[in-house]
Amino acid sequence: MKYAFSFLAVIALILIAGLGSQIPGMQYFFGVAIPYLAIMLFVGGFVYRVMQWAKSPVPFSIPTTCGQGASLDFIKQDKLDCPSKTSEVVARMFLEIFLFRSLFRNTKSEIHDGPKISYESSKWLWLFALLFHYSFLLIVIRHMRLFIDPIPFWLSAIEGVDSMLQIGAPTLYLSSVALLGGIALLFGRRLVNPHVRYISLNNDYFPLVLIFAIGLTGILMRYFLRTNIDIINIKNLAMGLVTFSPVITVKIGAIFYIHLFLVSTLLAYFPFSKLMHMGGVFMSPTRNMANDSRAKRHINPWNDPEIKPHSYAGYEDEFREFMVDAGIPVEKELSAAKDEA
Amino acid sequence: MYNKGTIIPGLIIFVLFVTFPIWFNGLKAGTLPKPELPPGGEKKCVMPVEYMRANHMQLLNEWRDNVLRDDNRTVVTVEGKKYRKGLQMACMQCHSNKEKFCDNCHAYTAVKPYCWDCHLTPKEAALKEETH
Amino acid sequence: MAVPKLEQLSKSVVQGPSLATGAVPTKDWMDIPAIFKPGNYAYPAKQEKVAYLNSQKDLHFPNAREWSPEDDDWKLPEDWKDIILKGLKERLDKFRSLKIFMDCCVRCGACADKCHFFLGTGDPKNMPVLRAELLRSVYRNDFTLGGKLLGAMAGAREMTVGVLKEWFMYSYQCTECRRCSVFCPYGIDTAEVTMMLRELLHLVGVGINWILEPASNSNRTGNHMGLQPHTFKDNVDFLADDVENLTGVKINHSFNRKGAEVLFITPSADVFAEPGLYTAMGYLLLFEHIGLDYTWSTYASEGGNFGLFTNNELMKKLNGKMYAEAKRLGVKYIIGGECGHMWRVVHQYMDTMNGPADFMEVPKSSITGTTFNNAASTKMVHISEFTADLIKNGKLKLDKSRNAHVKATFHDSCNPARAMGLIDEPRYILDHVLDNWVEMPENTIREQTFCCGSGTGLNTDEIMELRMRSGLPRANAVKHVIDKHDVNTLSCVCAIDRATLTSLMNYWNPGCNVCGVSELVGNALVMDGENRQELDEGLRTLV
Amino acid sequence: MDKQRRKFLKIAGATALAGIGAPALVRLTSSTALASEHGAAVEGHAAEAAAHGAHVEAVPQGVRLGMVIDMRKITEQPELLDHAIAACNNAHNIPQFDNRKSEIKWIWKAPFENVFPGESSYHLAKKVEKTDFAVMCNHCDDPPCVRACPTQATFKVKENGIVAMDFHRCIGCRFCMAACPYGARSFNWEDPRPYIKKYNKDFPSRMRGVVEKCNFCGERLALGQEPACVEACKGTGAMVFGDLNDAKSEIRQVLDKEFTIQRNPSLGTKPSVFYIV
Amino acid sequence: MKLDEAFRNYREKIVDRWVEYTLSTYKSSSFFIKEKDKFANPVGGNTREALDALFGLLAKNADPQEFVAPLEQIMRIRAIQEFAASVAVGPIHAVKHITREILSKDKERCHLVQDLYDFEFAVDLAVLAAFDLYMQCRERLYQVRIQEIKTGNYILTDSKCPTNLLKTNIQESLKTVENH
Repeated sequence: MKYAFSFLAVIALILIAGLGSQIPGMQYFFGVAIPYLAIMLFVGGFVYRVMQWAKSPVPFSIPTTCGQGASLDFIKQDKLDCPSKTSEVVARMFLEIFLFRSLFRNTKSEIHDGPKISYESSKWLWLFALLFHYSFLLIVIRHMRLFIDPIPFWLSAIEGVDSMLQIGAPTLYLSSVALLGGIALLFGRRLVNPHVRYISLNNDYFPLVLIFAIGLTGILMRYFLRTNIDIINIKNLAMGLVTFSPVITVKIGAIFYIHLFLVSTLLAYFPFSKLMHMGGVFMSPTRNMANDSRAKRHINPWNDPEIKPHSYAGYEDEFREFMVDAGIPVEKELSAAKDEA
Repeated sequence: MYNKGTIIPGLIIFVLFVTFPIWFNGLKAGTLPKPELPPGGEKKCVMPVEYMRANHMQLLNEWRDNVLRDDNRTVVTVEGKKYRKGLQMACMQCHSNKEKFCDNCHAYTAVKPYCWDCHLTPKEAALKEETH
Repeated sequence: MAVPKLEQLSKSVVQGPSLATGAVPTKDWMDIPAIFKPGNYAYPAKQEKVAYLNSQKDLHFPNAREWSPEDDDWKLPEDWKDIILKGLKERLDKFRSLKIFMDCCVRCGACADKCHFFLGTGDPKNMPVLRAELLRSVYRNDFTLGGKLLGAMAGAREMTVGVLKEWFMYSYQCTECRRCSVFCPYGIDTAEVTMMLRELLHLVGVGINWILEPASNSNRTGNHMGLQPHTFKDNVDFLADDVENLTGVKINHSFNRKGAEVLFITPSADVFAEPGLYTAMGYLLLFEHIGLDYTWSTYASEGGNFGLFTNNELMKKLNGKMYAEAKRLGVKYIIGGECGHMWRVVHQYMDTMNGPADFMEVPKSSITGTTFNNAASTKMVHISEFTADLIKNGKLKLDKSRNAHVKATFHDSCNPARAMGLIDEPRYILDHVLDNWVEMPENTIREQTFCCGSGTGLNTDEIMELRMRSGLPRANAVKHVIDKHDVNTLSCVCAIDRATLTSLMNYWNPGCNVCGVSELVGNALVMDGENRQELDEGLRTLV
Repeated sequence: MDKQRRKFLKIAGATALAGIGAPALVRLTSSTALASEHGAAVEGHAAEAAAHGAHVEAVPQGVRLGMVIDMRKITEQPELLDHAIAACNNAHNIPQFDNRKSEIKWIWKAPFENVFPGESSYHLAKKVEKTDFAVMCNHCDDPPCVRACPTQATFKVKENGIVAMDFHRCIGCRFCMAACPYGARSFNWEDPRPYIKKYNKDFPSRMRGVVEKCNFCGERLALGQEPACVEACKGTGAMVFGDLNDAKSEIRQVLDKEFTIQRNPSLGTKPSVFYIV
Repeated sequence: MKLDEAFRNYREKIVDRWVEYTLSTYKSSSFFIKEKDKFANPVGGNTREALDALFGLLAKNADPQEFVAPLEQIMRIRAIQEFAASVAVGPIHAVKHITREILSKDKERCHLVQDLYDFEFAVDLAVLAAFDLYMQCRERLYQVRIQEIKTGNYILTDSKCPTNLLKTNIQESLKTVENH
């Protein structure tokens, strides 16, 4: 029961923060020390991991071509799926990163009487993934309101759009609903779909459960467990953190520390887990290279020029007699070769 | 390290994005907003201060439903003074300066309540009373 | 009451419990060992072949020995584990792709049902994601912080002989066709993973004969078949004679001729094995038709490159002959015949490994005047590009009715489709040499094409069942167009396809021929001064 | 009973035209029968009608607020209606637009043939023809707008039968406007604030994109006051407001005494506003 | 003719169970069962198609000759998968048990179970035919192997020393190719 372990782990984290933050003096630990540590691990770890990747070269040009490449004038190139210029690569990567194009590619065929085949797309995974990632991004951006002052126009605009439906007070964020919905579906898929369940590891369930718990604690804090949740105090702490002058002067509800601790865990966990796909998606050589390897020479830094083919001279030496017999031109005539020998 | 030309700028953009609050604020934490207390000198609100700080929006919502939907328009009494439930009719009676009382904190936390789309601040209300 | 009886029905009384478990495996995949039985593995490489390769300069094929996958003891070198882990470290440092693919997979499952091996066998370890996990679990254990700290919790596991055996089993149940990569949101390419697995296995002397023997042949004689120069020449001469018999046209071809404009290289299977040799006859007719100044080479007589299926060094060494020969003969550019993995090497690796080819000129067709800018650096043009250009410029006299016996469909070979983007050129040619031809279902062609099931050196007969299983998705799609459109010919641009699809069709869809696109071109060409016999089966007609 | 039959035929024709099937016809006619029964009761058969009505629907319970507009009084003093409208505008911060499209109407004036399109206006009494009728939301007992509202922004107050609106919830879909057969609802096409002449600081304004209508002065009733329009006509009896279910109320006295008509009763919405013509 | 009607009514249910049972002999059975796209799931798709057709034939007591087409569709697949012959053929039997079970659960029709003799006999014939087809497929597979050797592919691996081969083996095998 791999997913059960993830639940236990997250419950343990919640207990640690919930109880720990109530011990006098520990607020500073949970409110300041842990977040600092987490963000340092996140940024440092992320940069470190990307640098580690960058240390290895891309020896060969190996784009996966998903359409017709650039060739003759009258053959139409599929510029997005088989890019040959940097601009086309950028377009391909953009669609890949922002619209998850590869996941969108799934098609299913159905045979009808006739027999006729029709195609429909099977795009649930794509939809859930898109929903989840975009709401996550929106939520991260939205939280910036707690970290910056004065708040720029665009941030208020995002906030406004996200709470467009004006449901309840404080207003319900659409992104919160989308995040929990998306994550529940991604999680449910891992449980219900037998082959996805079979390939899933602990480290697939854990981030899902963790992010779900983060969303849930956030919602609880915003709408339900409001005791000692005064956003002014919370922003004061957040602003203190980003201006390196953290202060905790007032009592803040335990739910806030739980939320913060879970976020810190996620940040610290991020660079050392599969969540690094956030950086990796930019660096995948099968996607971020132009299919121009015949038009432009790609350089492999560790290419060993000393590796030479079995030489023609050696080949001719071995088979000269037969070659001459068969009338195949040779570099050295039989007699000359013999003379040399 | 290979592909420095794209990876390093990429990482810089990433770090700038993550540390956005730090350089945006320029290490200035800004001043903590302090809502102005009622100019009329009232000391007591319908609920304790701590509760109001955290829950005023929920209280207003509750009132709204009481008044509009449940036909429960009971009057609130604070220190002997009676108020009809309602933003304009109760809250703004004491906290008559919306800019200094409400907006102060709301602007600080990017909360844009849609109350004022319809409800009139005392200032607005006064504006068109005079012209008449 | 009825259920237990039904369960008994699915158990073999004679052989004991079969692989058919009757359910999704309840055990975790890490706990299911790979079991080798006759028919599910390709024979290990012969000792002398490994020793020969190891004796070559720059090559490293240690631990040549007699061994069998069925034995418990694979006679691995004592420090095999160190060798593997060191090899893995070295490759992580050499290939960014490997690092990224090890780190980024989120196990979303998008690839799971895209692999023809999985679709044909139902073995979960044939899901691309799990195939990669076989390596990833070891990588996590020894190269990541999470794996070191949390072990199995983080999906890590110790490198053991059992894991090694699993690697052998599943890296040779992958044809590096890249179909999974198309659907992966990060473009994770199982082909890259499989290549690394195979490289690592070679470090401890674990390889299969069907790859290493052709590779050593190729190194020595220039081609997989081990054909020596005169034999190779004889074969081509035979084909030229056949062409003359059939069409009355004398073919002028030459070998190792210095000063020719073009060097022509094609997989040796085309000049030797059926049905590839009809394709070769097609080449001969085509070049004769346009009067191309070209030469064959006996030294670089192999387009294919089994080095791709072993390791980088061997791939480079084998490939080097193409440029070496082009330079020696002083040709202006190279034309390459129809082949899948050959073109993967030529397109994505050759210039990088053995270039720059500055002793040649940017390919420019002397017949049409077209400059092939897409091959400006590599200086090697695909025969389909070359032919399509000829057709476009009206340089070929074609009579579609000569292909009246053919009702074709087109199989996109994995490498041209997914590693090169050569998809529409062959179709353009087919449009001009056939009256009509049909496409197979949309999710089985172009970049979504299903592999023949026997690529990457797996077309050996000891694993025939396995090949039939993995080829089922392809054969199934062919069957659909056979039933619906009476298709009788499966055309392709790949020599391995021509060999393996023939067997595949023989089993699944008897009566369906396999041919190269150039064979169909050869069929349709109206030659000057021809004295053509009644060829109701085109170049295949027996006279 | 000639009159009743005529009505029945008319409805049958209307429903046939509308293509509504038989069951709907039965339902509609039975409820109209009730409405005409009401009319009959006004004609002086009160006891009989009450007994009759009890068969058709449950005995009315609780408070149901309604209004009688005595057009005879308004014809005599047309300025009464202007006062009533002005009072309403002031009380509810209703904007005054110049163009008709943007117009916001809670209580407004309309000619007889528009108010009672079902009645014949052939050879109408000259005084009726020339008088503007006071029109407002009918606060129907069975309001179609409430059924149409997807967010329950429009709802029926259980305690007093007012068809009320919660502007906070209105999403501006305008389904209610389509549903209301009396055109009693207005949509804020523009921001109303610049067009409000004078603010009532105890009442909110509305924002762009919200539908609004007469609320029977729910906020004034809570303070024990009469609706603004009724107050504006105080002492004239032009507008009488009260509980339709209270037999002793002033409005019932008027209804029992006078012949009244309702707007388009055949639709079965059971309006709460009655007219003495 | 009541049995006919029962077959018609229960066809979908019986075939579903039968397909499910047949596919459950695979490791990733759930994928094979769930995925309905015939091209994305050839094993499941063909099994479903063939069993449905076969059931139609069995139920109407068709000429056993007609069993061949659908049976071949299945046996061709199962013959090359890692099944013992008995397991490869076994699921064809299963329809007997499934039909009995489903009919006996229906109170109104449980008496029909006694009339199943003809149907079950037809199933037995189908199983026997399946054995034949299984063997034919295996035979075919060996033919394919031999064919491959004949076409010359084996030279890739079974050449010994190229120089030795030169004069003897290759020339001989060349001739076989030419003759072929």
